[in-house]
Amino acid sequence: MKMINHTTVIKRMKPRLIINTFFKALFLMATMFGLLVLGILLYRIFTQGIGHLNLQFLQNLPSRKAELAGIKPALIGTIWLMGVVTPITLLLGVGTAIYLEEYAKKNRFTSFIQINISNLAGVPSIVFGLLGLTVFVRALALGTSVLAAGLTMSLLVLPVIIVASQEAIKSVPKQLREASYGMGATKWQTIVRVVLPAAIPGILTGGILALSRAIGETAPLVVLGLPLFLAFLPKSVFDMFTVLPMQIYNWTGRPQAAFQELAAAGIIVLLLMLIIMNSIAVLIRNKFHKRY
Amino acid sequence: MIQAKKQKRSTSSMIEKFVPYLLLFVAVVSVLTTLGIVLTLVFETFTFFGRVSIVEFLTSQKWYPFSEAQGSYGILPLVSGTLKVTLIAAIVAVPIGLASAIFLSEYASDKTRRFIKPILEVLAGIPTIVYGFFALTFVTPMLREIIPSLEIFNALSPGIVIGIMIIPMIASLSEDALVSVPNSMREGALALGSTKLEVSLKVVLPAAISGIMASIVLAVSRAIGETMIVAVAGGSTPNLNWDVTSSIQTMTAYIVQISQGDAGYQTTIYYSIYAVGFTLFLFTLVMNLFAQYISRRFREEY
Amino acid sequence: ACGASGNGTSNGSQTDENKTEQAGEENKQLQGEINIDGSTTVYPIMEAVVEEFGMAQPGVKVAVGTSGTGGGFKAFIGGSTDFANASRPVKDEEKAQLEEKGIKFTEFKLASDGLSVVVNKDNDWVDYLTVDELQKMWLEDGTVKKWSDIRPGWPDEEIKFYSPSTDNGTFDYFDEVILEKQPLVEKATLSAAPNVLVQGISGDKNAIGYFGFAYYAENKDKLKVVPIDNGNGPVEPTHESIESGDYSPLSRPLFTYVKDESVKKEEVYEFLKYTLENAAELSESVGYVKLSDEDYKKDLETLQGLK
Amino acid sequence: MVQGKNSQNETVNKNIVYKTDQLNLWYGENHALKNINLDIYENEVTAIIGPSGCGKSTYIKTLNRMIELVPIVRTSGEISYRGRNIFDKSYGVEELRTKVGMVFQKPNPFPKSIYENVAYGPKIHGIRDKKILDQIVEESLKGAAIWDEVKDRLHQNAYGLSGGQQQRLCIARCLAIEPDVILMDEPTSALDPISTLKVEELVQELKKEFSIIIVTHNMQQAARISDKTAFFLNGEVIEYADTDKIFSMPSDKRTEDYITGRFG
Amino acid sequence: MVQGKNSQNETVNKNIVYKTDQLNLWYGENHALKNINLDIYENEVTAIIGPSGCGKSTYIKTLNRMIELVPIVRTSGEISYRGRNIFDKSYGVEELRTKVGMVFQKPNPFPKSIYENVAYGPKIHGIRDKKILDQIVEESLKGAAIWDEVKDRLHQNAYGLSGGQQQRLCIARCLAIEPDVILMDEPTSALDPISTLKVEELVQELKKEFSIIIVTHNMQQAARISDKTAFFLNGEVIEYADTDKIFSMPSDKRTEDYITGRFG
Ligand SMILES: Nc1ncnc2c1ncn2[C@@H]1O[C@H](COP(=O)(O)OP(=O)(O)OP(=O)(O)O)[C@@H](O)[C@H]1O
Ligand SMILES: Nc1ncnc2c1ncn2[C@@H]1O[C@H](COP(=O)(O)OP(=O)(O)OP(=O)(O)O)[C@@H](O)[C@H]1O
Ligand SMILES: [Mg+2]
Ligand SMILES: [Mg+2]
Ligand SMILES: O=P([O-])([O-])[O-]
Repeated sequence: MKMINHTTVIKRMKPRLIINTFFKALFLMATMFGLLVLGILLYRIFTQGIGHLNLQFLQNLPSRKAELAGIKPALIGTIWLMGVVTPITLLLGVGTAIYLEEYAKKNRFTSFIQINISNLAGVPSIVFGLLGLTVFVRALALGTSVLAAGLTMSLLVLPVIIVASQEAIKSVPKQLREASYGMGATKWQTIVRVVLPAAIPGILTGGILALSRAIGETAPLVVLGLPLFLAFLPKSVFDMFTVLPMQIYNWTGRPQAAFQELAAAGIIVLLLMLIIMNSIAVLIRNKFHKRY
Repeated sequence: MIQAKKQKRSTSSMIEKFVPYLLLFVAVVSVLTTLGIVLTLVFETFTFFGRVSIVEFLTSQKWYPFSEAQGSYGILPLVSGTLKVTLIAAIVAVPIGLASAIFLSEYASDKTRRFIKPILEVLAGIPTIVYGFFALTFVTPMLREIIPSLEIFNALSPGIVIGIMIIPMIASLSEDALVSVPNSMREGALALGSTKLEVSLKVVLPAAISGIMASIVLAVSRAIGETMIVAVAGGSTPNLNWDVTSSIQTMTAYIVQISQGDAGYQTTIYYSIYAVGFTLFLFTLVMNLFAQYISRRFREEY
Repeated sequence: ACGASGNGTSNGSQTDENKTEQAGEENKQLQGEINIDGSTTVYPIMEAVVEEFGMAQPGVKVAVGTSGTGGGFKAFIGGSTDFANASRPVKDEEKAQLEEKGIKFTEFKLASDGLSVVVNKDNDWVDYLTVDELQKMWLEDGTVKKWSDIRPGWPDEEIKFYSPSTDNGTFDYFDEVILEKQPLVEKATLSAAPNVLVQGISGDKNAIGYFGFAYYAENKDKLKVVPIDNGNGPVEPTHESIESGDYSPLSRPLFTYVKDESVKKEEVYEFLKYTLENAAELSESVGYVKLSDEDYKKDLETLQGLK
Repeated sequence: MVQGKNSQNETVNKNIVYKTDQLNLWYGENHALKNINLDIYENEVTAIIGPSGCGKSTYIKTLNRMIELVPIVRTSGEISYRGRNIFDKSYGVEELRTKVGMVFQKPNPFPKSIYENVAYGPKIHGIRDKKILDQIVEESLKGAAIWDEVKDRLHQNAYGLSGGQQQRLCIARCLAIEPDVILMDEPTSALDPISTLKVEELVQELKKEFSIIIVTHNMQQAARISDKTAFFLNGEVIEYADTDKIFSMPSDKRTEDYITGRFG
Repeated sequence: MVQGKNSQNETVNKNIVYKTDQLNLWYGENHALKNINLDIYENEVTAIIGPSGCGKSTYIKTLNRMIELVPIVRTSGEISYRGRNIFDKSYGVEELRTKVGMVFQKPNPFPKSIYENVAYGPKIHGIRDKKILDQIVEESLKGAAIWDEVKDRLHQNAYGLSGGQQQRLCIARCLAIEPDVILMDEPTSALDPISTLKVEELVQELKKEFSIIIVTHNMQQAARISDKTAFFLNGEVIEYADTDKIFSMPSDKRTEDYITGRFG
């Protein structure tokens, strides 16, 4: 059978190779597009905001006069929010992960929890805002306090840290557990002394990712009804507060160029915080890089 | 020395018994959260439907909740706003995301991939308010240079920016799916004289299709729920049409608008945000379940 | 004792007297929380007051919301706020609800505003609008409105409406005075945030909208204000025309309502006192028109009575 | 003091540590151990040999009930340790495992310091006193013939050690809980010849104080270090006797075939 | 028509398909092929044998330049296919690979229908005509002796086939591009004995039309099906000759040791 003419096949080779090269270039360009946009975005924000970025900006309260305005309450508020979200998510997230990985039997209920977690991860943040508004702000009468917002945000980022912790716990080798059991350790002792220490880097990385998400979110806080103008610092978790994204949102809404620049400066501060947090995550990952 | 100590374990056995229940309780929090969301939404939505007929909600073509006396509550204009933005986002993100995924998994060297992928993922980590700002102050003015009739608030600009935001989701998850296609498949195709492009498009891509589809569905679900970008750059005019140059309102942006001021507690408007939130929740839930279904049901057989 | 302070016309003398008077209190740093919500029109004044007050009393935490006049009253009725700012007087039904809840309150006038109708900077055809034209424009009648429908010779292009939201006092005021309580065009973009309206109008050549004068004053470079003809020729809202009352019918007073019970708290009392003492200067500084000194003096006396 | 049924040896005077009686074990449907009867004696090294998959690891893991970590496992029959049935409800696994130490095929130190690795066992069993801990760590490391190599770096991470050192550290870790029996599942299969030798010597040393059960793939090793040898095949004990006897004149044809390398 | 240097056979009249000349190959620092000289003849089955890691796969993958998928590979020397150096810049790999088909150790059908698997090659090479495609698919499947087993389920997924059928499908897929040479890297090592037999028969059949180079671990297989055999060791060709000769009187001691199973 000679149905394939090899000379035509070879003649057709050239256009096929050209198409290949063309698409390779196209794919490369598509990849570069994302990087380019990222570059433009950062460049725009930095050139717009850098002029306002000074110590005074960090130390001042917000003001109706752009040149006096600062982000202190927002910055402090963000730190307060982190202070509430971190322990809650770590406790709930790691606890859930330990339960699912170490204790839960493989049954329907367990897989239900698992499916539930992945669905929860896909629920829009604004819906969490509605939950927070109804349950924490109204029903529990916490108002627009640090606590109400912190609880809402904790639930929002819970799936992130659960999944990361599960992965981390899963990756602890079986032999380490066996060694511990072999010495007469109980399950809980094994978990606390062997599994968790070995899983810590993964858990912390997940925690930082979750926290980054929490401090960048705006929508749920808008729904909770955080006040627009706030010129004081919270003293306890029951106080009202504002956070960086809210302050940025507030300034974005003002038409004057000076406030747009303030918004950009606020964004720089927010991005710097995120970069620092993510660098810490990378450092942790590298420092604890799997030794077993 | 140890034998003596070996006896005292009553407290530790208490812990052993107690801990699993405690952890179970903690694990149930995530279920309670879902339950809380569903109950909250259902409850208040129910009140809403006590005042506004569900038929009107689903079929009326007008969303004008501001008049307590003769308001009009048809969700379709808000849905159309959401769909417009989502569609534009998908049109931007799917081709670029897929092309990036193919480039990273099939063409790029290991070093390039390890360098580019994390940078690309930074795009997904930028707070959405930043994108909103970017859409309003950069993308919209730029688009207006090209399309003079573009309104200051429109569907196009936030759509494009959301698209950019979800590129890394598609690129990263699809790349994972492509990379997990065994090399033997590529070798088989290359040994037949295929070019790299033919291998990628005709063999690897189809083999990874379920992972890719799942990544797209997830990204689209994310676009549907995106809030700040549309709230800042999309406007607040619910419209039932396919015009992308004029001001729109999405379901999420509506909730933000009302939350910012118009929601008098226990007015119909107040309850309407729950009805809209519930609709939004259903949309994304269906998408998420769908994504899980395709990635499980159509798991590759190699 | 407070009454004496009202004599000075200039702000300088006021503060001078305050100093001597409050010598004891000045040093005493107050603590506490004050919750304010309501009118976006009043917001610029309040923002200024809070900022200045915050410097003198950093221990007092003042949060200001901008839910609009209606939203502010709802929160006020709900009991969660101490003040409700308003760009219209309290409505009867709101009064009834407050009574029902047993909330006693007092009204204070802060300044006068000229509700400003604005168009895009590039709009070169609108020179002025009569009240009738305004009404024709903004009334919902089922048709698509074009500029050429309003006055022949104007462009054959659709008008884009930007209006405060139904929870805003500004909307109520406009609705009452111009539309005589009939429904407003449904195609309008409604937003409770005046800044969104400013952004919208400044980005849209065919746009028209309205809001408190302060927001126009703040964005003069982006917007064009429309003189209004109420039968006596076109009048532009300016400091003088608002003060003199020539800018009619869109001149209106701005209020804040305080919960009587709250005034018993020292920090609220001091805050309100500070507000009244400085309202003249601060409202002028954001673009509104101050009331007469008599008015402020009367207000301060009323406050004294509440203590 | 009872003569093991399968055991054809003459040492009748030694104490029995483990008595396995009609033990059967299933992984789900897979019948992995069939009717095992085996007596293990005090202060001896008992080697378990057999081809891959014959059930050696399964058996040795049953002795300290580590096998229960596999959820699908079912057993029947009885194993008594020092006269008490280990499957007894009242017998806590933790208690059993503190008396029966285990060393695994791949060295599996914890990702902690050398010191912490050895101190782990005593600590979980409630010893807090720093002095006592120091003492236990030193004794155990000495007992595992690794003290001299690590005494200057006790607080460095255990993963800095070589494979052979890691394995001896694991043995030290096991010694630190002062067990009665030590189970070893192919402890040298991941080690180089020199490290293997060191561990073999150590085993000879340890049997003075402990009873040792060792699984090995390496016939020579079994011959070198063990007192008794059990030959497993397809989940059954084919032959169990003094090591000398097994290697010089096995009574079963299959044992002979395996030992001479005809299969496995 | 040239006598291969290493080849000690008498068939001088056959055409040379592949001529390997002083080929060296490195994976980074690892010198995996050392000075290979080897001539492959037309319409013969050439077997390549040798212990694991000796470079068999590396060599066969070099013949169609699949080796270039490993980025760290460097080569020196020359391989000419039908008189043309395949390392030539102007020689497109795609062109080479359409003439030189390859069958892999593990069957690797595409996750498509049986039909699509076979039609894949012709399609990418520009054949669109449904009729011709049908014909090619049928011929190829017949050529790979699998037509009868799959003719009723051409449009079902290839992963429904057994391992042996999948491997023959891969051979059919390779035949569909009508190659000149077929390279096979342990094509039967993942198959059961019966499937192996079928593939072996097929190879015998195919050599009438194609030149076949086959890597195998299985000495018996090499003896059964090949005309010539090359014995690789540590990246070198130790001996290359007629299969009969290699298996009856190898001239190198190492070849003999390997063939008789003394190592490997
Ligand atoms: N976790 C498990 N789940 C199911 N079956 C298992 C499990 N572990 C072992 N088996 C099965 O039990 C049988 C005995 O396995 P075991 O590990 O005891 O063999 P072994 O003699 O230790 O082999 P090797 O020398 O390879 O370590 C085998 O058939 C094995 O497949
Ligand atoms: N991708 C690779 N990267 C680095 N080294 C490799 C790679 N593939 C093979 N090698 C090395 O090259 C040498 C030859 O390997 P090759 O796979 O050719 O052996 P083989 O004879 O095919 O062995 P087997 O019979 O096990 O398939 C080995 O030392 C191997 O470790
Ligand atoms: Mg084993
Ligand atoms: Mg090979
Ligand atoms: O915000 P308002 O002043 O219009 O109520």
